[in-house]
Amino acid sequence: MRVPTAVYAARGRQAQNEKDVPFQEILPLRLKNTVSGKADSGSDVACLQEMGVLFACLKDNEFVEKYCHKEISQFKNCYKFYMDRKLEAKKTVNQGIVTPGNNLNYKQLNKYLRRFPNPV
Amino acid sequence: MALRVFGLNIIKNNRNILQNVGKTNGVPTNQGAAAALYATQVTVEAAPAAVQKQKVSKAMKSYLKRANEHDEFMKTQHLEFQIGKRHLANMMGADAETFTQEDINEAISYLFPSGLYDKKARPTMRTPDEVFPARKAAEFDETGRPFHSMFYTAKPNFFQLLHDIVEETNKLNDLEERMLRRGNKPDENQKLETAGFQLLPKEHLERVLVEQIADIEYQNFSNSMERLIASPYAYKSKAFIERFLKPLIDQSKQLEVPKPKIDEQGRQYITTYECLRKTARADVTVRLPGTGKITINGQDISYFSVEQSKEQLLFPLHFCDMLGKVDVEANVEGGGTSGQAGAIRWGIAMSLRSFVDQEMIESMRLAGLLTRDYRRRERKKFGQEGARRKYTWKKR
Amino acid sequence: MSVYPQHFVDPIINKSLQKEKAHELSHIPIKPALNVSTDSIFYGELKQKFTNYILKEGNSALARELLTKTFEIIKRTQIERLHLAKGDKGSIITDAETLLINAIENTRPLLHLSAIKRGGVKYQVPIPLTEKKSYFLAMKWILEAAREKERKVSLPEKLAWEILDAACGQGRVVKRKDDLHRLCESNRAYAHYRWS
Amino acid sequence: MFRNQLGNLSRVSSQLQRISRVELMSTEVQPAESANSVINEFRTAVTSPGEHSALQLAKFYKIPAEEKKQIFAGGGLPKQYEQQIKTFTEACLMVRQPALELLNYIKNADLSKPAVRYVIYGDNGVGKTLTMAHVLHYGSLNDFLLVHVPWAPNWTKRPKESTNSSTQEGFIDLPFDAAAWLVHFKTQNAKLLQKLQLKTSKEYVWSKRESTPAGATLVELIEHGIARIKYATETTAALISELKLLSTGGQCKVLVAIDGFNAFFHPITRIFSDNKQLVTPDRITLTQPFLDITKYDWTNGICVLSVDKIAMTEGYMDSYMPRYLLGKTGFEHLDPFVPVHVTNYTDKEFLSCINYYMDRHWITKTQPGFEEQLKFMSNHNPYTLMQIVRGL
Repeated sequence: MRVPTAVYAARGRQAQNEKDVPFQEILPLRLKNTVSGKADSGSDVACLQEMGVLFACLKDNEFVEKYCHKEISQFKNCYKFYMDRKLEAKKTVNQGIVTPGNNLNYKQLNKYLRRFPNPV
Repeated sequence: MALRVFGLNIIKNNRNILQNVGKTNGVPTNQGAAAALYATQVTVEAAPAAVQKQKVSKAMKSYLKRANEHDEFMKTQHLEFQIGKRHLANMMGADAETFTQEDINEAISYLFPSGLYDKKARPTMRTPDEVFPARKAAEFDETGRPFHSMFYTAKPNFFQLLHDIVEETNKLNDLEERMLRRGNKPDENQKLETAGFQLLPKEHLERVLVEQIADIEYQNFSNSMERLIASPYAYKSKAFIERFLKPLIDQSKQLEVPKPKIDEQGRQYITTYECLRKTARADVTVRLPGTGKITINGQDISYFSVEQSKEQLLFPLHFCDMLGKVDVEANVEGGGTSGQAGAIRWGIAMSLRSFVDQEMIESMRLAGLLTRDYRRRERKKFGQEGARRKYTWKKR
Repeated sequence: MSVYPQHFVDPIINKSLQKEKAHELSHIPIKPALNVSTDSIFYGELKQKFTNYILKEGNSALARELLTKTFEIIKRTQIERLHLAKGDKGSIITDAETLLINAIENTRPLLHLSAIKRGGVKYQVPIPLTEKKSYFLAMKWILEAAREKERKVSLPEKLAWEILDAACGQGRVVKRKDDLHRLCESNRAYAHYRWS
Repeated sequence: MFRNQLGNLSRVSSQLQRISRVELMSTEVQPAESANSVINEFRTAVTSPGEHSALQLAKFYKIPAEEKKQIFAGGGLPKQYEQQIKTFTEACLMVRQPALELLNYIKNADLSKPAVRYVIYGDNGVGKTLTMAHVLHYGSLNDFLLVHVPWAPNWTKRPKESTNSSTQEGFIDLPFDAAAWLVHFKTQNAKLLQKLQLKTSKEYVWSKRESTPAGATLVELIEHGIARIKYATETTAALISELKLLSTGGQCKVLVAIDGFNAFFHPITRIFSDNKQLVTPDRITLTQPFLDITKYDWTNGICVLSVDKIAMTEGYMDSYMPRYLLGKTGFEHLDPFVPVHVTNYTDKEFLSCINYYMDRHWITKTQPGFEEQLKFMSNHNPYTLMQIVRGL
């Protein structure tokens, strides 16, 4: 429920008078035509979990690889999968090419926002 | 209202004149598959002279002037072409009336023989329509109102094309929806065969649409075309897709295989001349019922002291399992050991083609044995010690 | 192979591999085969790469000769062991190329440390290795170990000893790999600093 | 039947002209080899070269260790072949056509006639030294006195130490090489010298205080040469002249075997005389005795020599033919000699060699069709095959 300004009058300062101090629009009062990519990137540190498991196994087998083949292959596959996905994204998603049906990353969004910019 | 009616029929007869003229001229490029199915007609005829002096817009006036100049130019070109054709017919002693385009080509290649590698670069004499690029017909009537709804996108044909593609894709998606609801699958054996085809390259598409396209627009075109082709019911709109697919040359049938000749002892043999690699040049003869003997410039395989070069000669023979069955004679000069070995290897591979079946030729091609190795020594540049090496940096 | 346009494809020497790709490559032109690659018994993918690492100043004939001598010494030692071995004669491999491959498999590292600057401080962060890089590191270490020798010992001899050691899991190169793994393990805490 | 075939062959070899060579063509079918003498298709159990015949062609036979030690201690097999013997833990030689041909000549040679000289020639790496080794093995088993120079170019190319000869003026003396050769001769013929008890015919005065009396045994002469290295070359000269006299006297049979004989006729050697000039071979004291033993002025002996392209290659030798390698003087020196051509492997020999390598675990890559590849790469040449197979 909005409190009327007159209530604060008793306690002191009067609100500015529009005519004396005209409102200046320092920062544009509208949304930008682009979306920032900071939120998307995040720290894409891959296979942290597998690396931890691998180190644990190596530690208790004194770094003899014969005993932790499973962890090693898991770690390798995870990294390989990560690199493939990154490469594939580089070709399609990061170029802004839209594949219908899944959500868009910031580059694809910007492509459309540029086509329908906010009215000035 | 009368004016409007009058204006309309001018436009109508203007259009049907343009249409029928457009049809006769047809699309200039022979391999371009696009027929005159577009909304805007592609023609070079100007508006008929019988247009009364109406309130003609400035744009139309300037267009008419340009169109008339173009007509004059084309008319003179046609005249000159006819006269030239008659002269040529007389020169060649043939009858001028029945002198077809093939006869002209033969006469020109006879009178002006040229060894240029590229056929397009050789002297030719073709009709003016083929030589001079087609110009767009009037895109607006004399009051200045454009015919095409997408005129103001500056590339009406191109965006019309994109519109058609999306329309086709939506049509196929609805069809797929209906088929799924009814639960039957797309017909497998009618599946569109895209392995041997490639989308029209950019400059080719520009010639078809008679409009200049930007790279990004061409990218959009190929993305949407690929999505259309990828849909399971693509074979339904096969006609539409075929118009934008260019057949790739089938690599395996590319070079015709020479027939082996018979030598005096009755053995089949093939000689491949001009086997080149780096600066080496070799002539290689392969004789079929042989014992695996190899002679290079009169010496046996020990002509090559480097083991890697001997291995190179072994590669094609072992690949086609002809090691003990074929005799090879090669005389090679110029170049170094690896250049000469590469030349002979290529020679042996090319000669073996006539002794092995088609499937082995294809696997030899996939192994890279039949491709000529163009790599040459990179030239030395001034200001550098060699092709790449720079002079040592001296402080003082 | 910069002479060839973009759409040319690398050749495939192995016949079984060819069968899989035959259909899609039937319309695509193929680059020529290198003058090093053949399909004979003298050619091995890893062997060729190892020869290239031995190569100095473009003298590929010498590099190849050194590797042949190394294989010869490996074979001689293995055959002598074979004759001396009383019991299990089967376990001794006399094929030098398989021994080289085993040696490289045993010395391939999984991850490596790379310095990443975070807040003005350089941290040694363990990063996983791609397959190509791990093969390269294994071969480079073996060669480095072989080149740390006195003058009177020949390279093939020392290389042969290194390969034999590495193939059966001991020796300097395997130790170097384990040290790297230990170091990575000790820096485990900084793992999430990657690509800050 | 076997007997009479040998008979007519000896008649042929006696009026043997210079060039005519008899191809050993066994027309009738030989009796099948007895079961125990064939181990498998590339080995034979017949270890004594005397009985080798066309049946054992292209098969490996084993030389017993002590015989190998006795004959080839001082050299005679190529260095790489020695290494291979050590790795394969057995000394095996392949029975080949030129060796059989030579053995056949020697068996049928009429020792009363002057010594016949056989010259082995062929391309690089075809097996000349191994053919000579095969003959040497035969010689030592059939109590021939072996006068064997393992590799003549050693003396002219890399002498151990060269001094001026005290007796002949302007000549070069190779005392160490001579002493080494005497040791080699002693080891090879130790048993035979013991048995025959050969005596020196005349008295040799080395210096004022030393001399060997007339009736001394050859062994003493050799011992003296080895002890007093200064006079080693004269002792070899004396020994060889004694051998010639004894063999013409019929007391012993002599087999001379010199590998790389054309080194003695090469225009220059690598030895510098005092006035810094390259010495010609005939001015080396050690070559003199070996030149006159290869003359035909003595009997009851056989000379087997080999000429080699790589013997003295100061320049590039463009052919391996004896006339070219020996030069004019060498050719006239050896004039009535029987050339024996050694060629590359035949297909049968090639396959048996590969089987032998596989049996000794030396070839481990046996994908199908590898023989064809090896045949193509090595061009049937034994040496190149050995070089290629090292890396497999």
